[in-house]
Amino acid sequence: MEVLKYSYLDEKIDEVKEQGFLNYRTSELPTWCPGCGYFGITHAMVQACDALGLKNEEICVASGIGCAGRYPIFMKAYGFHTVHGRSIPIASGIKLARQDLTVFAVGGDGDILGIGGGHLPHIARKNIDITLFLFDNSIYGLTKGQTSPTTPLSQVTNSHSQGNPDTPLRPVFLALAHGASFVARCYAGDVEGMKNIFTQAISHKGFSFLHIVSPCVTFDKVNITWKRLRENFRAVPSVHDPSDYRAAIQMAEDPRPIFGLFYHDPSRQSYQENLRGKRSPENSKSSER
Amino acid sequence: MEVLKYSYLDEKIDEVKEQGFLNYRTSELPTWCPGCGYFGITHAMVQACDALGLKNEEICVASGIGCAGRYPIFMKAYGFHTVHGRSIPIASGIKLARQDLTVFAVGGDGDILGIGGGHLPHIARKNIDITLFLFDNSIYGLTKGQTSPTTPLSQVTNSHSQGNPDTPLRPVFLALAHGASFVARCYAGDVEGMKNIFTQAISHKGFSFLHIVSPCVTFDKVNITWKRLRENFRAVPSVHDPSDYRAAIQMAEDPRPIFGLFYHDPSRQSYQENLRGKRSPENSKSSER
Amino acid sequence: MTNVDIVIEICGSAGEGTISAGEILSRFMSSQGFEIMSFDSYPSEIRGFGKCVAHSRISNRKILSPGKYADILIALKDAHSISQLPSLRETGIVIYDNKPPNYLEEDKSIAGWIEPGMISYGVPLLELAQKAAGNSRGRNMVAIGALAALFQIDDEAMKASIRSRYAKKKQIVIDSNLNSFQEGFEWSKKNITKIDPYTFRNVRLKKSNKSRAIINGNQAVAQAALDSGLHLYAGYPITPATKIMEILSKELPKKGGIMIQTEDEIAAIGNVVGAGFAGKRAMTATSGPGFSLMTELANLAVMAEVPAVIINSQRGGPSTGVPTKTEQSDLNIALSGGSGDSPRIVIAPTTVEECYLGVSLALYLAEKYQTLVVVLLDFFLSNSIRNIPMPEPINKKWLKGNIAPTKTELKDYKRFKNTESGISPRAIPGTPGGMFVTTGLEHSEQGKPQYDRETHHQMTRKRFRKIQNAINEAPKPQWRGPKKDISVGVIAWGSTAGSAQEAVIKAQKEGIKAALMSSMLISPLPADSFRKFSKACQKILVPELNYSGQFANYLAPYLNRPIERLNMVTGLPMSAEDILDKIREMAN
Amino acid sequence: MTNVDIVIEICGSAGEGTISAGEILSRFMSSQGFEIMSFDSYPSEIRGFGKCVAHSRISNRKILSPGKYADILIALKDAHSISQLPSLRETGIVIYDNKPPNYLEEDKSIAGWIEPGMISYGVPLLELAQKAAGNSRGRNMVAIGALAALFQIDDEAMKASIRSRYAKKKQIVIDSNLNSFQEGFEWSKKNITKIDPYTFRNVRLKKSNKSRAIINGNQAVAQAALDSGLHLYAGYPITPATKIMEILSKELPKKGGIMIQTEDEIAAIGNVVGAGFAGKRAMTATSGPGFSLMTELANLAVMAEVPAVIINSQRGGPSTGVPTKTEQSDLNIALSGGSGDSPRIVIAPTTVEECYLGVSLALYLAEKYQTLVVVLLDFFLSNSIRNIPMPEPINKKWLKGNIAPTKTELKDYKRFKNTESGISPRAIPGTPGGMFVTTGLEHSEQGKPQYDRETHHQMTRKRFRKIQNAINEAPKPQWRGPKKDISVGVIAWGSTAGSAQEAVIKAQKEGIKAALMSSMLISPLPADSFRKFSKACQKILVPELNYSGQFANYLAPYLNRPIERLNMVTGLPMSAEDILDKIREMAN
Ligand SMILES: Cc1ncc(C[n+]2csc(CCOP(=O)(O)OP(=O)(O)O)c2C)c(N)n1
Ligand SMILES: Cc1ncc(C[n+]2csc(CCOP(=O)(O)OP(=O)(O)O)c2C)c(N)n1
Ligand code: SF4
Ligand code: SF4
Ligand SMILES: [Mg+2]
Ligand SMILES: [Mg+2]
Repeated sequence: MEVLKYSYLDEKIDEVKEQGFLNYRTSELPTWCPGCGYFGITHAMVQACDALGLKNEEICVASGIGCAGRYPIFMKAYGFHTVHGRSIPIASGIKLARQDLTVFAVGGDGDILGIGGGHLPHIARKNIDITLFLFDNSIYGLTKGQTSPTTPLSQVTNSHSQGNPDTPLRPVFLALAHGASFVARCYAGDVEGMKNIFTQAISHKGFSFLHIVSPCVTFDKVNITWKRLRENFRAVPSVHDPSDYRAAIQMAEDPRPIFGLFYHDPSRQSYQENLRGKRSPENSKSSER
Repeated sequence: MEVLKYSYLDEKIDEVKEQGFLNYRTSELPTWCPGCGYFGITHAMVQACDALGLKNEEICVASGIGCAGRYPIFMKAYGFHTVHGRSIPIASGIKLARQDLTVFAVGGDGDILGIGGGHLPHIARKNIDITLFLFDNSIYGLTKGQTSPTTPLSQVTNSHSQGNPDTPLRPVFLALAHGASFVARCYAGDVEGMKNIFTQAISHKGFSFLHIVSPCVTFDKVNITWKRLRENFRAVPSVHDPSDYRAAIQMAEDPRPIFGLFYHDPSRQSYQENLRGKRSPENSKSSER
Repeated sequence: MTNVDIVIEICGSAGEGTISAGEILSRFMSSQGFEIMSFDSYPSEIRGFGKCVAHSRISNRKILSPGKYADILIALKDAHSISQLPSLRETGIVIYDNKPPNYLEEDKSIAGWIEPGMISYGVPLLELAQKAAGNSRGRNMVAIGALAALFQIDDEAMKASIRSRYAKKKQIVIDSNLNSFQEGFEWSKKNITKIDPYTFRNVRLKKSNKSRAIINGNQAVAQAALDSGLHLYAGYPITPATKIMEILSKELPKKGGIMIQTEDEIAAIGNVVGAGFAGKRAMTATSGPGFSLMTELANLAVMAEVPAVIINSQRGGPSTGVPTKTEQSDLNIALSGGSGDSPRIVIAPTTVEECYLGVSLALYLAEKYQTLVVVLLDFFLSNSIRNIPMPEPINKKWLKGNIAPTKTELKDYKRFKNTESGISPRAIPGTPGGMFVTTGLEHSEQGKPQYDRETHHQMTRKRFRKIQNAINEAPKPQWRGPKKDISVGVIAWGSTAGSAQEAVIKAQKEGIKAALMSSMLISPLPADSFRKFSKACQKILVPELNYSGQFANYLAPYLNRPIERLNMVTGLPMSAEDILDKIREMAN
Repeated sequence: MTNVDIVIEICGSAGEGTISAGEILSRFMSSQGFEIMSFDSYPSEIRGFGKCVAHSRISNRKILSPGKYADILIALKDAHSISQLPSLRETGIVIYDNKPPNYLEEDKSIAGWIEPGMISYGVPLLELAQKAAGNSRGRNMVAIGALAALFQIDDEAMKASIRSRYAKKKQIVIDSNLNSFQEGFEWSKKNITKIDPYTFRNVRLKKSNKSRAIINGNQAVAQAALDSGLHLYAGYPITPATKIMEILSKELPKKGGIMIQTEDEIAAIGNVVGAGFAGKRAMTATSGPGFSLMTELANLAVMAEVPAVIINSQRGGPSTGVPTKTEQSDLNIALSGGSGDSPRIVIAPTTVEECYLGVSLALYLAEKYQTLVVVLLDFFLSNSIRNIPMPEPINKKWLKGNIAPTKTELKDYKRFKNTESGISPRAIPGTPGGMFVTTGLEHSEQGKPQYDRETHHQMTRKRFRKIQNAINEAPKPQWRGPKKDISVGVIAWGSTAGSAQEAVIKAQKEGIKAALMSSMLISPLPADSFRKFSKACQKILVPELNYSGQFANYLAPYLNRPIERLNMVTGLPMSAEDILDKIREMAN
């Protein structure tokens, strides 16, 4: 695992070109700050598409608004930079219309967990076959450094000069609680690791939730920094069985950051399979009453 | 536990009058169908207010739209029948303005988990001191019998004549995952049990989540019926320690319906305590990174 | 042979079978060859004892409006029916429950409220129902029986109708309904001396009418969507639009389409915009509160040039408002809901037939013009039941709207090329070499975010310009009546147009030079037609079911002249009589 | 003694210190006693190399508009500055980086683009910066030094300003900025022969100006809220409104209030409506996309008669649009966003002072009239920096608005009593005996849901009627210029009014009988004043920063006459010159 190597991709453009991944990049230079974690994510996405041999024209990327939301502008595919918080419903609409397409939804922590938070439970339980890339920098980047739903308690931000009073949400735990069928956490500094998980997530037939922890070098100098992430990085233990829901839940509760594949239920039917009548009684994580 | 005794309160109006609980009722006759579970909930709410000796004018009830949303019209208090899905933000606004008031939010399963689902995580993590009564009949009652976020898989409804294709959400599990500090499940047929839990919930300083399972006798003749609920009723084991978060989570995962107090963290600071600077480092259920 | 044009109202409490009695009556009359226009009003609570009214106009000639006054009122519940009396013609007929005295509460019997000039027939509805089936439930059928006896309706044919209505029920239900009918019929034949002139016998009826389908506006919408290649319906329940979703949930999968019920209206329009982007026809239906929530994403469709259709069936507003009453007060947000300058196409059908036409047109225009199309219905149109002939099968041309880029265009592909028409060739995902990004930000011809002054100015113009041509594709505005020297020119829209037409015809009969202008296409406005009409009129009247005169305000900058307004917000459709009164006043 | 009225623009890439150089310049000029109006434009990306322009108008007399043409352009980045040249006066001055040839790319040097008539001064910005501090960062300060040398600005005073700007930084930062300034100053003194007439010396300045606070529209909004008893601010970040939240997050708690950052705009307006119901002053601030999302709950405030204030700072639309550019295209949804007929109060401040006034007024009117008040700012007003005197402390009367029920009224309390004024006494939760329920459904005087025709009609009228009196409480519309025989009457609103005023003054100087009408209160419209003005005018012009002429359309039904429009959607404020051109054209 090499950290930061591709974090400022465009300075490495020749190197990348040699590797051939530019197939999936447009000529637009990302408008992200040098050192932003999003460069690494981009690089891993490109590599995963390459590994899967996806055709550019069969990829659709829908994103929200934010630094993360800019992603489709830099990817050679059909891209839809939508409005704040709505990448999930738009991506769902695309997939419902066109099963033949590979559909990604991209958004920041504000986008997916704040304004768009109401959509997450429902795409998870419906199990619509899209891959959600949550670019989580624990801050509102594009609007210049306000508290987000994952900003650590007491962190000083531009909207909370006295420190954030709100307990942050736990994205992986939520995705599991909502019944997502593929749940993983990635680290933006680990391109190889991301590539592997992205490849699995994209291949998964059903909703895949990717919580990608990524530093905002401009608006968070304290908490989610490259340095601290590197120091605290812990991988999901190799003994963990991704089909073990309860174990996944327990890991998600762990206060220390764990990266890797938490949960994968390959047998669960996707929304469209369901509609086509292949409904099975066990096709439900619903436990109540 | 006596089932159905108060389920059609207005036929028992004299009886109720004798008991004195009419203090908290307006002269409006509820427009609910005879046999609707909401009558029992109403009766328990009234008893809980009575048990706590709340002054009518210091109670504020904000509700959404739906059969459940009608509740404030029948309660002698300051009532706000708002719009669909927004009882939580409105109730929060009331409490943020006026700490001296006792504030209830009331809504149906569509209201709180469907259209209003985006608000739940945030009031839970902010721990604003209101009591949320989720009247869950697993159906859209007022709009005449469409699928709701808790309708069981494959149930035939007016919007899914071929059966509901969507895995239902698990309200108690979600509330726990969001970090709510008081979480319980009640049964609309058990007025005494509801009264007890409501009393504790209202007394809790912080956000209380009450998942109340209630049959819609008009639009669900099959799944969430009085008969089936009565037969399957199981109480939270008396050995359960409500401060044990992990145990609460495990119970919430149990596929059989369990009723009672799941989780209670009396030490967690409410939003307003937090703002007043009494911030403690442990004041967080946030486990990730 | 006589002509018939009779309005019957059945009035009772929720749960008394008021609405189903109305339905049986309408279906029967239709099967006999009458033309019908029926409309129910009911409270928005599921139970409770709110007032229900089943209103039917029955005629052997073309019906343009529901009719303001009833000729016959069937009072199933006295308390509610008393408050319905003002809607009864001065010489109208009341059929009421002649209850034994011990059932009567003071002042609550309608018998004491009937004005001189009206005719009342007391029938012991409750008693007969109890006799027929042992309970009070059959009162509605007893009343229908009395109606049949009094107005010479063929009882056997009516019984067949009742039988088919309850065909799926248990035999005992069928029997008790039939028995109740029979009791009412026989008792009335024997005991009532008819002293009114109304009859349904000896009417000249068109055979062809008999086989007409009975359909309301919501059904017409759903049918149009099914016939027009809809692939995705995404929706969230809300009165009065829910039924569209319920129908499509059954029917769309049969055609390979998908109906998805979403968590809220935002997700619904999100799904629609996503599917539109992906190249499939998609729509949602809602009412005011849901429409409000959709405006942000609706404007994304405008900005990103993605097809999207929203059916908005208006109800009383603002906020939750009056969910089960009709109103035309969402025109403002249809025209400009959401932030910024966001041109879109707005279609307002004026009849149930036009609900069908309008939705097919909407799906076509959205695809071709790559933008948002709003179709405005209202509670009345959604629920107004007609047995009209369905319009011709959809215009074939309307089934394919998208203009794909050519090979040459794909070479240096500009998804948002600022063409003369404003329409840019649109590549559908999956098209090799057509990759582009679209965004809700202002953007260059390539789709790249761009904020300079020229781009925003030019692209704004493009978005406004491109929809102009829709004027030439939509049905022309209707100008009815004289072409010049008009004394009162009525401009009406949506469901009010029918009443306005009836009013204009009546005014003309009274010698007033009145004319009507109406257009199903509201935006872009076929301004030339309206200006021409305006020039031919001494006075202009815009009647509409809202308080602030939203359509009149919309017309003002086009017409630059004083406009008289007739605004009503009572929850009821506007009647021809209301408009006629105003025309008379203005003509003086 | 001379008069000065100079516009300076500094143009560079994001991250080159363009904006901070502008800020230093403005603060300095203010401290010297000049009046300033400054305004920055920048891309909406955090990084990237987008174009930034710091624009300042500096004068010893009253400034009404930002000025269309720059007199002096400081080019920090040639590529961007070339595209800025069209904004430079024909006889303007360019100060540019006289780079050594090896740094030059073909066609990218601004020197080759300067038109005859313009004056250019090349200064080796990069070289001097490197000399001063060893890196390129100080180029902005070198340029400021050159400016000071060329236009006779007191260098010591300017250095004091730089020092105080960076007071909180490390000494090395302060020093390198000062050194860079010094290098620029000295080099220019020595090497440049001044051939232009501009100077800042010997100007008659008011002493009192020196101590004026420097404030932009957003700061004025926040200050007004703090001074007017705001208890709760609930908000969600969005350009250009975010700053209001950030200020209140710091300042409100000091006054015992609460700032809460919500999960979205729906929750924000929900919190505001809740707090309003509970009897406290509350508001939120947003921009178009967020405002769209708020419209459903905003209309609940209208229907349920609950005070709520929304500040909407407009940016380019539709959809995400042009987040960092100015526009006036949210008027439509301010007036009628959300479903149904929903009357509300709309206030559009025309200056930074009026931002203060408008927000205090809004909080008062919302409380007194128990309804929604929308305050429309725009990107320009939010960010336009002035050193104007703050308005008098708030009108004391405005600090208390609620009318509580009397003891007698509480006996048979009708929360929604249909009084003559339309305002009903409002009990605040906690008041014994005042319990009521309010609802977004239509309701009776008691607040009970009620759907009959009379109730909806009467209550709709009540809601429209009650806000009418706000006309008498808001500042009167401003009529500037002649009172009759006006040849061109300009009606302007919001931030465009300042430019319109300047244009009208200039037109008058040219002998054109021009006049201006503007009103901070947009809804209810002080229609009488507008009608009177209209009657006095031969022609009417409505200039506004939107494409569809939203204000002109809004006026049309009141004025019933043709209205000339001037619409611009370039993202820039409208200039006096643009309006003047149009006035001239119309006067011919
Ligand atoms: C409806 C709406 N509200 C607010 C905004 C302003 N806005 C743009 S991006 C953003 C948040 C960005 O944060 P996040 O989603 O975490 O993305 P990041 O920039 O951190 O990648 C906000 C609030 C908007 N564009 N639309
Ligand atoms: C924005 C909006 N969308 C839809 C509706 C229509 N509507 C009213 S109640 C309701 C759902 C009711 O279901 P639930 O919340 O479960 O309450 P219940 O009636 O079952 O108690 C819906 C969809 C509305 N009033 N507003
Ligand atoms: S602001 Fe933060 S998230 Fe946005 S581009 Fe810069 S470093 Fe990345
Ligand atoms: S429809 Fe269902 S939830 Fe509504 S009142 Fe009737 S029984 Fe209760
Ligand atoms: Mg973020
Ligand atoms: Mg429900």
